[in-house]
Amino acid sequence: MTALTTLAASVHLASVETIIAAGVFVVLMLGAFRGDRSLVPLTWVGVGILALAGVHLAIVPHGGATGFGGLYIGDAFSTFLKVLILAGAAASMVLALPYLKTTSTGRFEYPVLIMLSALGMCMMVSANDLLTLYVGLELQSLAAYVLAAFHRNEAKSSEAGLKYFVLGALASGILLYGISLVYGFTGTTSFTALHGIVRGTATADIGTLIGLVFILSGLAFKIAAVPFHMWTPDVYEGAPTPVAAFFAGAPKAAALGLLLRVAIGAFGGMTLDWRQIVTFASIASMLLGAVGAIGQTNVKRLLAYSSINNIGFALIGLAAGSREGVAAVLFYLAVYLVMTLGSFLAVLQMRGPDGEPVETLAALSGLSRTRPGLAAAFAVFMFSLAGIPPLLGFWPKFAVFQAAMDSGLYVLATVGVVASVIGAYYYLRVIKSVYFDDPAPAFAPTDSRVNTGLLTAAALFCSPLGMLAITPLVGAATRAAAALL
Amino acid sequence: MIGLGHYLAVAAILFVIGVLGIFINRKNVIIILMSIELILLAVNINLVAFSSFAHDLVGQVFAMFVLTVAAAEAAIGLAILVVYFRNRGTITVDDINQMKG
Amino acid sequence: MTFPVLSVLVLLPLLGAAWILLAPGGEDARAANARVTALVVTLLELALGIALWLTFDTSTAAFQFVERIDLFAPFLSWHLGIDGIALMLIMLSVFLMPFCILASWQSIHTRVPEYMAAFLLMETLMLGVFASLDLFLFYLFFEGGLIPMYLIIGIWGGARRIYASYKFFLYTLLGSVLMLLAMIYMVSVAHTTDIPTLLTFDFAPAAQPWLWLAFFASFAVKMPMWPVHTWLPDAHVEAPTAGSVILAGVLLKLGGYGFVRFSLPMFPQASANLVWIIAVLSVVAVVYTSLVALVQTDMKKLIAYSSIAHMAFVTAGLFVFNTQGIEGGIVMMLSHGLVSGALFLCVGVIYDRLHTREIAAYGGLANFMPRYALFFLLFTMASVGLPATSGFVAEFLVLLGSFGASTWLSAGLTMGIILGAAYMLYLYRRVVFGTQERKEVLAMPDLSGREIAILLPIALAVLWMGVYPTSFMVPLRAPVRNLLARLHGAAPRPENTVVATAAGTRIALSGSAK
Amino acid sequence: MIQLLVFLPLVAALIAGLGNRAIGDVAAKSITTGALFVSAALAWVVFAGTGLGHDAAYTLPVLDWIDSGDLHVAWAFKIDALTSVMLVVITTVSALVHLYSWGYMAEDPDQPRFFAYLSLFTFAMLMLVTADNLVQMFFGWEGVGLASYLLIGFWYYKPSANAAAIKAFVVNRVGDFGFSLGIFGTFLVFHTVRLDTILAAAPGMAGHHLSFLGGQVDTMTCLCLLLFVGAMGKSAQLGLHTWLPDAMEGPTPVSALIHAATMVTAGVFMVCRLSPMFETSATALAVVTYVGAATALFAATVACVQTDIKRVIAYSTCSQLGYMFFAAGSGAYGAAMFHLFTHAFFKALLFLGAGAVIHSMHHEQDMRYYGALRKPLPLTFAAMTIGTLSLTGFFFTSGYYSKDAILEAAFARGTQAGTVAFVVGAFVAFLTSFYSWRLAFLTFFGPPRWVGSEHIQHALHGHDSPDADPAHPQGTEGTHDSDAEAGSHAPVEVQVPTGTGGYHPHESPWTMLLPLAVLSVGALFAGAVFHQVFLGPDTAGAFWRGSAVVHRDLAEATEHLPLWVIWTPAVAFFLGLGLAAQAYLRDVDMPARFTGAFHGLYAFLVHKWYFDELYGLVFVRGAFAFGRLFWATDRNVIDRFGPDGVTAVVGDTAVLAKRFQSGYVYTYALMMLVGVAAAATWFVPRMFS
Amino acid sequence: MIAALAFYLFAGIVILGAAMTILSRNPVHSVLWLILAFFNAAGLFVLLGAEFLAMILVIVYVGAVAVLFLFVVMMLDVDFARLRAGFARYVPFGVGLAVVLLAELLLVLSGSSFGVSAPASSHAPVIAGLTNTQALGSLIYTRYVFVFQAAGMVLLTAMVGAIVLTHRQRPGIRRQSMADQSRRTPAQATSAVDAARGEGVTL
Repeated sequence: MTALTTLAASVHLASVETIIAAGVFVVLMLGAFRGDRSLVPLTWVGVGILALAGVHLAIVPHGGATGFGGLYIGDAFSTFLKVLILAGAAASMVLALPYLKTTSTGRFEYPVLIMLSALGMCMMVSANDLLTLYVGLELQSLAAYVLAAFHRNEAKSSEAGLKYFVLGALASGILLYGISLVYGFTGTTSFTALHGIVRGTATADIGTLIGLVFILSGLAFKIAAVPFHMWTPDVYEGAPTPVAAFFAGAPKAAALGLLLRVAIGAFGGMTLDWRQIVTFASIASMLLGAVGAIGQTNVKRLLAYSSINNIGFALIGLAAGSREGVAAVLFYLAVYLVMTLGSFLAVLQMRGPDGEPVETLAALSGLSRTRPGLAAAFAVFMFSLAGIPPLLGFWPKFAVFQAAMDSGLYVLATVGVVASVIGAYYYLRVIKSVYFDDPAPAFAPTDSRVNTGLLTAAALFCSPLGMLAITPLVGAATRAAAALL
Repeated sequence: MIGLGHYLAVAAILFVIGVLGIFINRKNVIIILMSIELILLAVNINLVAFSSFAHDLVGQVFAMFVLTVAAAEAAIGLAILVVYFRNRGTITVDDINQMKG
Repeated sequence: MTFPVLSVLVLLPLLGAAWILLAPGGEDARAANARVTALVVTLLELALGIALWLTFDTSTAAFQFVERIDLFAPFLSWHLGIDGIALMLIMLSVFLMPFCILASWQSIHTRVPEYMAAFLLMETLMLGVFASLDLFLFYLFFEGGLIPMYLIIGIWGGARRIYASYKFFLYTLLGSVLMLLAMIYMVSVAHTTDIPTLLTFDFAPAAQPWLWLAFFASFAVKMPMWPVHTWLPDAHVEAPTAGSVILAGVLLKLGGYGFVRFSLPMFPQASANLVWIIAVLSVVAVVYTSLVALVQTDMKKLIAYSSIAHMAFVTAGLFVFNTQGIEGGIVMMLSHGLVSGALFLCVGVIYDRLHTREIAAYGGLANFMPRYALFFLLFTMASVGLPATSGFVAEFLVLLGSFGASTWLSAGLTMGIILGAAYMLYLYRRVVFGTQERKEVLAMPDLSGREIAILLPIALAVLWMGVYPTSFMVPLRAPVRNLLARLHGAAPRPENTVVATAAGTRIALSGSAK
Repeated sequence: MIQLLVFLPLVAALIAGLGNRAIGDVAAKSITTGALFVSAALAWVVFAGTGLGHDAAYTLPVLDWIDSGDLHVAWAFKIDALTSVMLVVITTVSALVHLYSWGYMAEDPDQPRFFAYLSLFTFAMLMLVTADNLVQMFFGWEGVGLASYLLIGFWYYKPSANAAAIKAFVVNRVGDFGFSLGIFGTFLVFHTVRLDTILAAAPGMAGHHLSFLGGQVDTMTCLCLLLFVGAMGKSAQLGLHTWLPDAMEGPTPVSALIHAATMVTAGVFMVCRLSPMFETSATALAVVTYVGAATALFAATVACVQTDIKRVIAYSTCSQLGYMFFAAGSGAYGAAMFHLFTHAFFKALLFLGAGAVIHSMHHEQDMRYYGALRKPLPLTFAAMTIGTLSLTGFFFTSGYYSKDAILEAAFARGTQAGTVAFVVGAFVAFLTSFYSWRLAFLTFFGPPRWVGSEHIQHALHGHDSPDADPAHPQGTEGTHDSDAEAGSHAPVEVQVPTGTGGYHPHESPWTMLLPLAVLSVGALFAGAVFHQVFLGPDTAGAFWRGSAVVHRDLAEATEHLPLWVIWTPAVAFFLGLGLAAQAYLRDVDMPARFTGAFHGLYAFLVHKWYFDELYGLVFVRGAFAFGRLFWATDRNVIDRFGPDGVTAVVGDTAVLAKRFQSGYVYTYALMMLVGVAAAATWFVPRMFS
Repeated sequence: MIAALAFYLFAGIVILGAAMTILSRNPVHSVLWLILAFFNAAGLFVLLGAEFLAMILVIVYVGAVAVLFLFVVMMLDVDFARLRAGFARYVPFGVGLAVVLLAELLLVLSGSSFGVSAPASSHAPVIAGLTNTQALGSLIYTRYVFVFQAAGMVLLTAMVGAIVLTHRQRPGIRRQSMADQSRRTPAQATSAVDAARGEGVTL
């Protein structure tokens, strides 16, 4: 009886995952019987399920309660990230519809796989044990590999899937090896226990440290931090655009959340050690992301480098290792999610006369003449990603720099701002194409009210108006950070 | 007597071989997939060894899940490989660079 | 609650811009609407500015018309307020804006609504900079100004506009992000973003040089000081006329304003210790850029280089740590704002007619454009600092102040005055004097009513400031006194110390006086 | 009254200038000329009161100007004897020049502008002399510079005029460099720019030291010398004189007004005005003396070989200014001012006379193409002769009194500088006599040589009707190009063909002759009338009343000089006259023989001691060379290693990064391995610690 | 002693198999080497007392995964002749790096104290009297039920993924439709033909 009560409590704690898992079956069954024609209703069913799970977020305890024998934790931190994940996943499902319809990829498995991935991500951010972490991560990744190759008649798409898979599996291997070392050297896989053990030791045990290095490397792959970033441009370019949008958003949030959980939650006692790695990865990501983007002619590749670049900035907050730093990272993630989804939404609007996707930067030339609204949206997203005030994208950068300065990481912060200038260069290139150049042939008009609405909402959010969201967002991020630290 | 270190050494060697296997050959993607299996095997040996010497079953539980996931991974990997092959008619590693730069 | 005049001042152009962008109608109707709206808004702003000036209390250094809403406490408040220095710079901005709009009335015919909206946005941001009393609010406005200017140069600029716009954007961005870090540090130490509080906060002497240098990076680029000046000639040359006017007239002043508002009062020790950087760079800039200006073949480039030289006077003046220098520096900002703005407008006038900025293409304008020649002459003379023009008052005060600080500085800057006369007169000679044979040049009509309406008020202002600068200097007195009090004790030892004799007359004695 | 006196020309200038073609030539001319005559009348009233009468000196504040910290500058008029002398000179000459210009500029299409400039100049000059503080003096200083610039460049379509105008402005700026530094130093030392306070406090500062450009220097010497640099610029003293001859590109009335009577004497005025300051520094006075003497000598030597009538007079002016300076340097401020006063009359007279000749000769300025003009131009000849007599110091003319006073004062001073100045001055007096008479003989005597003149030919064949000219402004004045200097390189004293070419010069209209008459009176009698007032040992103190330092002992010493000193100027006069008569009336081949024999010396003089060449090389070419160098530096150094360089590096890195992103899975995997291994290696040393 | 011998035997073959897996030119051989390695790894597991995992390894890996590999290798029908031999340019560097990494790992593993001496932190100690299989089973279905379910989702993902990627609707293929089969009536399937005797019918 007691066991059942405990189990029931745990299931209640994990009701988000439960709902999504159940939802997966619902959609899968409906899809299996109704076929691909019902993609649109199924997508909305999936969105509804994610929304339902989101509603449950408000109901389930998030005061730091653990469940399933300590494998699972529901706290403000996981809740914050789950909101991002669910929103990102839901948006990725919706924004894909026009694309799926026009590119013969309109199959009902798309929402299913997104939901499975979301399920994995939710597990990741709620992980309180290396095992949960691993399985969640794999669940997310496997779905993602499939999604990358989703456009199976397209060579680029399958190449993206293949690259993503091979390297992802290697990363998993590295991660697992690290896990095994940590397990061996500490005797436990539980974060709670690890936290106690690591804090207890005066100087970090070298074995644990090497294990941590491997774990961080594995996770760095998921967030595409340099030098584990190289898959990103290829996969973003090859994967169907909505999938790339999905990759750039929710999984980044989940993986970075996981990284925070591991680095600060479990290995908070070793901050001084892993800070060096994170600092390096941060600097390298910022610089390489910026530099790599400069020569790009494909908008999706450019956005891939942009995501590398942005992760570098987010890592500054992690390197700070403080509560402010964590809050800054979470704030960064929230804003970044909107910016990147918005950017991809804008890219999805780029369609040739026959509705086929167009991805070259050159096609954006003179967009401000042919599609002023879309051009303005591009400008907002680019300036925002570049972190130019007063656009919203400035504030998360500001927050991570502030955290770094508070932690005394002056050099890192300085390198960061310099990198932000280099980064601004390629964002300006996009704006230059859009505003300064002579018009290229106009894109086919959009036929999706929903996407237009989403795009407008994202642009408004990233505009200075979005500053209204700062207070609640930062508040929530700070509470979430407090749960971790 | 054979100690924990011996098993770990074997696992470490296997791990490195697996990693090497990923970038040492330019021939066949399938070999890369097999290398991944080797890496996972190394991990499993580690986990089981630790588990056994610590008299703690968590490692073995972990290893079991790793096996499970690895199986799923292999399935998906092969599926992607098949799709790729259908598109390109080749699985030569050297040819997989349509996207670069 | 009193009337939030500063908020209205800052936000009104934004509303105007929104209306311009959202207004319905065909292309021509929207363009017409944009022009009229922009003009009305900028004139309203001017009226508001005048009202502000008239009601301003010049007897105190305290910030006035203060408004405060804690938007995103603790790191950003909508906190506005002005002192005399800010007031005068606001006046400069609102004064120049209508002329920018008028100057673009006909010369801009593509994407008029966007253009006018960009200018109004620009105005909001500029005024915001001067009116901000919150550190990060200031930064927001300061940095935000890059966006409209980038678009203005990039969309409506000349042939190399892309290069120029990039250079402008990235150069200034690099400077300001370093300042941002310093600001973050300051806030983390002082626990406030409130500028009035920070003005009296004593930062650790060890941290001051770094903070000072970070701010310097931003303001030096913005000014621009040698050797980080190279973006300016490019930006000026490529920008449309009104863009150049705003760039030279107001945007460059942001750097000077920053020095007065931040560097000097917040880091007095560092300012005193690092003043040699400013002095050396200023002197080099004056001589160097003046010589470069001498050999220019492009009118705008020449004036751009002269701007750099003049802004070097500003920096030199602000950092001599005496009343004349600082007031002179500020007056120089005002004067240069008017004069260089007017000079760019003058260039614009003939550019609109002939569509070239090559000096060699002109000549002999005095013969068939006498009114133009007169205005151009006046502004040229103001630029070279002829007494009774605003330029003289500014240069004189700066040089006078600098003499006490360092005779080397003073002598170096005075060299610039000589060269200034040379290149400006050389320009004037080549454009206005001489003979003209080419038909298309000879066909150029003299100033139109609209153009006179643009240039005349500026000319009057230049003369007013030259003959009776007291009107403009009265508001500066209290803030400058306050600033000097703040700097007291930190100021570097002047080259010549001054002591009072027993007789009560104050005379100067050197260290080796008997 | 003073306000009216000073501002009337400004108002007139504004009306004429802004009204320009709208109000028409006659209105503009009438307004400006009328205003000037009113001003002149007022000036004589002031002179009668404050100078000759016994009205106290006073200061009349008008408006606050610059008020910053302890700096208080106001627009104010300081009226004392010194000022009143200057007021008289300025307004009188200016009024006459205005009148003269009615005739001289009658054919010019831009008359309103010309008169506006003239009046504007007068206003600035009045502001200069009435300044009660150094800054206002500087205002006037620069204001006259501007007017001078505008007037020299009045014929803006002439490249030479433009070049001369810029040169005048820029060289004056160099002088102002010193002046302004002097003002700054003065303010630093005295904490005020008000003349009264400064002059009162100046003696107390003697012996103090000041740090200037890294060295400790005597305060007053430093300040005086800096201020004197300003005076050198404005008064065309050696080193900063190069603009004055070129300024002859301007219309001749301008030369008379600005470059003879008023503006160029501003430096002398300044030194006299600041005489209490200069008195505190013997070094400064010595420098002033030497510079003055050197200038006098230099200019006189060059004047001997010039062929352009206006340039001869210009160098003469330069030379006379040297006199004034060494007078001032000798402490004889009264003598300096007196020479200034008389010089204004006879030099203006000479210029206007020359203008009349030029006018008659259809803008031919080269004396070689003159000759025999005394017959067709008797009145002009008379006026010019009077001017020449006065300039050369013929007995009892104005110049006689003032020049004698200067030479005597220099000798009486007894210092080394004074003695040198006396010797030089005496020699220069000889040269003055020579070149002045040379001018007179070449112009008015000998056979007519008009046929060789292009201007005359032009007038005879090209444009018979002078009325046709305005449409084509080129014809208004000579095309002598100061840049080309073509005439100077060929032997100047070549024989040109003689003959009238059928040309008939006419005497000028009354508007031109009337001023000549008035000035002739001044040139003849001003010295006799006023020399006792200005210079007398007993009367001078009462006249100047402290507005300039008067050394009573010096004045008395001049009464008791050796006889040879007193007779020296007269001897010099006759020697010069005799030589000129010999060379240009009797033995007309002598100049050619002379130039052949002393070719080096001749070339040196013709090239004006090579100052222009030197400056052109060092400053003009130097500035342009450095300008180009720095401009290239902007692009090739600053941009290349700055923004463009960074961009290029970033771009190259981008290319590298792009290439490294090879697309191959194994590259990516290797990179990951590198990452892991590097991180692990980073921590491995930890094991051994 | 025997245990030691067995260890070295198994370990040696595992390493050999692994090495040959990545070095064989023929992918089929590679798979076979891999299978060998797995078998011997299972042997190591047995030595470590993890019998259940050893069995799983053999059954799942050798029985399913490795065979799947073999199947795919055969199915893709890769033209082996076309596969270029040789290594990438920077393989020496890569190998060097790998060796360094290996050395570091061995260094770390040999010199440190393991957390095995901290049984207090153990969540799942080995319980005396239970077989390995029983012990694992009792853990998986209780404490690790959440992960167990999640693993199920992973497998589901793999299934969905594999299907969505590789399953093709071939136009020429007839599929069984049970509903159609059930609905089929004799009238549809048969027709009564009045056949003339000795002449047959033409259908």
